[in-house]
Amino acid sequence: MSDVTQATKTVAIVNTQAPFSSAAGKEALDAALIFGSFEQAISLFFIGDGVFQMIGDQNASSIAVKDYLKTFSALEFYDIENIYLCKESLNERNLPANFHIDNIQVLAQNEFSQRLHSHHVIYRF
Amino acid sequence: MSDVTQATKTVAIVNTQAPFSSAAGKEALDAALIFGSFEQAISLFFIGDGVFQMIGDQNASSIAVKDYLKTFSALEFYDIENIYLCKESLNERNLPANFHIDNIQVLAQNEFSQRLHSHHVIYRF
Amino acid sequence: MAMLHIVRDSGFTSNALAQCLNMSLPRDAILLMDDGCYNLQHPLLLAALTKQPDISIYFVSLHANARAQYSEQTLFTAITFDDVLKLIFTFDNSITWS
Amino acid sequence: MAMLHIVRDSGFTSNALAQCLNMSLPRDAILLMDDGCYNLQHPLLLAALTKQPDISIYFVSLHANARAQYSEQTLFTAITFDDVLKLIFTFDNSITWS
Amino acid sequence: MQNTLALVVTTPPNSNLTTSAINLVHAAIENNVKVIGVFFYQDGVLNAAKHLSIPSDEFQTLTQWQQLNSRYDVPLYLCISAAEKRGLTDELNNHEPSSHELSHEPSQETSNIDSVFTVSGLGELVELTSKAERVVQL
Amino acid sequence: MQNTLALVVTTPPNSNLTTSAINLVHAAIENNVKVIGVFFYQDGVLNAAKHLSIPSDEFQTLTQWQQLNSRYDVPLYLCISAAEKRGLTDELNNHEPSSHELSHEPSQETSNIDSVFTVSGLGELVELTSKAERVVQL
Repeated sequence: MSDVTQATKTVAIVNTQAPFSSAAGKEALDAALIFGSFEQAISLFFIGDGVFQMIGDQNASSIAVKDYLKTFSALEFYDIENIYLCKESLNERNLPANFHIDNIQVLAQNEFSQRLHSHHVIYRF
Repeated sequence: MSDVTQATKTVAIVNTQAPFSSAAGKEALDAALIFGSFEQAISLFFIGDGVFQMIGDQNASSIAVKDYLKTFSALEFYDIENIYLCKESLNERNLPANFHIDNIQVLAQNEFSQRLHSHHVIYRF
Repeated sequence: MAMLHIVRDSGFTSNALAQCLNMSLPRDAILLMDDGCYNLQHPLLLAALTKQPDISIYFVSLHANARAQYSEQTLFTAITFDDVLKLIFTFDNSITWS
Repeated sequence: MAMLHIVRDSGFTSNALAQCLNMSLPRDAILLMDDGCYNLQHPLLLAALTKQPDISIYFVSLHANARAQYSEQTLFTAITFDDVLKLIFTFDNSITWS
Repeated sequence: MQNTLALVVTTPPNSNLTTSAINLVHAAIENNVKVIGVFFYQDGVLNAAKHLSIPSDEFQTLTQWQQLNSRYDVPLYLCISAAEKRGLTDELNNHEPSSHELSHEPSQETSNIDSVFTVSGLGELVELTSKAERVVQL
Repeated sequence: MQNTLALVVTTPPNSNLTTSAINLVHAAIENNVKVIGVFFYQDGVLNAAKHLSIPSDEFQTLTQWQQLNSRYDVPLYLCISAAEKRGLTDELNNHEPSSHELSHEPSQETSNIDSVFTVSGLGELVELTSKAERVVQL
């Protein structure tokens, strides 16, 4: 079944956790940026409580968390443009589509899943 | 509101996690036994996935886990006799009332909660 | 005895909120702290307002604001850490759900 | 591509199982490992048998037996670690839900 | 009479949940509530790791615990059995360092536990539980 | 051609989830699958803690990793940035130990990371991801 060559290998990083109480979100972003700096094809996915990482008007410094959310703006610098967010997860949490970075693609669950399936390696955080 | 005297202080240890993947169950039992050895009034509660700690026919050693479940039999030695298990949690998981120690009292949710409320200090694991 | 339920987890990811609501009795209070503030919009908590009208619900406003979480419910009370401390001594006992 | 979903958590405590089922497509397979074996009796997984009849469901029998978890479902396949390894190379990619 | 409080911390130092625990201790001090002790259990024991390296622009959990202890006399009790299972020990070398070593090498280590923490057993939890007017687990 | 596999371990050593990861590596070796590397990230870095003290009748996670490395040449890569945030470091003393100290005190430590782990960065994860035919996160 393996017709994958190294050149075409694509990597997905799936975020499922809220940003502040665990290191998961920051460590996922650290990994994404390294893949980007090595010019690997990398996509970011946000589902479940992971969508809380992307909503606007958060104030990390008010609770003494270093604002790693600001670092998401570096994704653009590494040409990481595939950033997908699950529409159902947003709706379930009654969140508006107000994000702190641009270029987020809000996809319905089925399309979100299809995109995820197209990647060769998937890391979930 | 505080009419609690030291002599009458009762402690509840609430178990909400399954036994093998985290240290929570073992560390809860360690704590319970120490309270028992100091002759403190202590009760054990099992709710949610915590009920998995009490079901019979488990085989910890087959997955290289030290069988701390056997240590539950030491509760009797310390006269810890208040061991409560939530009936709804059992039913939800389709589990029979088959336990690896005796003296477990299976209580309906409301009565389980009433008993829990009667303790002065509550630790949840 | 009246119990203070401290909820520190999102009910969308874990069953901490559901378990807390199952265990709460009429004179109890629920305190949303940390990621517990994500529950301000959780259907189970909103349903509790009608099912258990006697229960008091508080949230740490600092934690909710940091997460851009708000509530239109006037029945939810925004509080500070000083108030948390008062609650701890007002209620007979507490349990932490996380 | 066909995906192997490795579920390592109880769906009674976390939303890992629900999220896995939301993300699974017809040619995928679900592998219950570790505490994931508690899902053998989970209503969401049982419902998936009728909703997504094309999906294959496996469980590590060593892990299920250690937890005294069994299933009457003949559609769930008990496997060993050697089989897990085969699944990893049979499917195009994998995701771990825990 | 002054109210008394004991705290049980079970969250690791790199979590904002631990920041909340520290904030609660500060609130107690400001409100004239006596914190008779903080007991570190489960993953909370990692708070006592001496060599934790948090970038300087992030929240310094260990420094906060040190200040609560030195400035406000808040006792910090570490459950050693839970700590040892997580890589912390106060017996790195099973021999007494000689005076020679001590004079030559002040950083000769016998412990990777920060000295602000009192190495304890679960008996201390029993003690705190029985003495404090209120106990909170964070 | 031999199949190749890389593993990413994110669970701590005192969890049975880590035992499963070790079992999968053994199954790979027995089935002639080459494990080109295990990368330790998130709480998985705690597996590299040198001073972890697990009672002798419990599963010795560290011994298992050591054997996989020494007997079967499975490379073990530790993400140092994740490790440092959890109290692990390979620079306990910021000076070179003198030959005097070395001769006198063999247990003089400069690292609390077990030597079987290769101190690495996230670049190693990129490398493993690109090289292995399959990658599994456990």
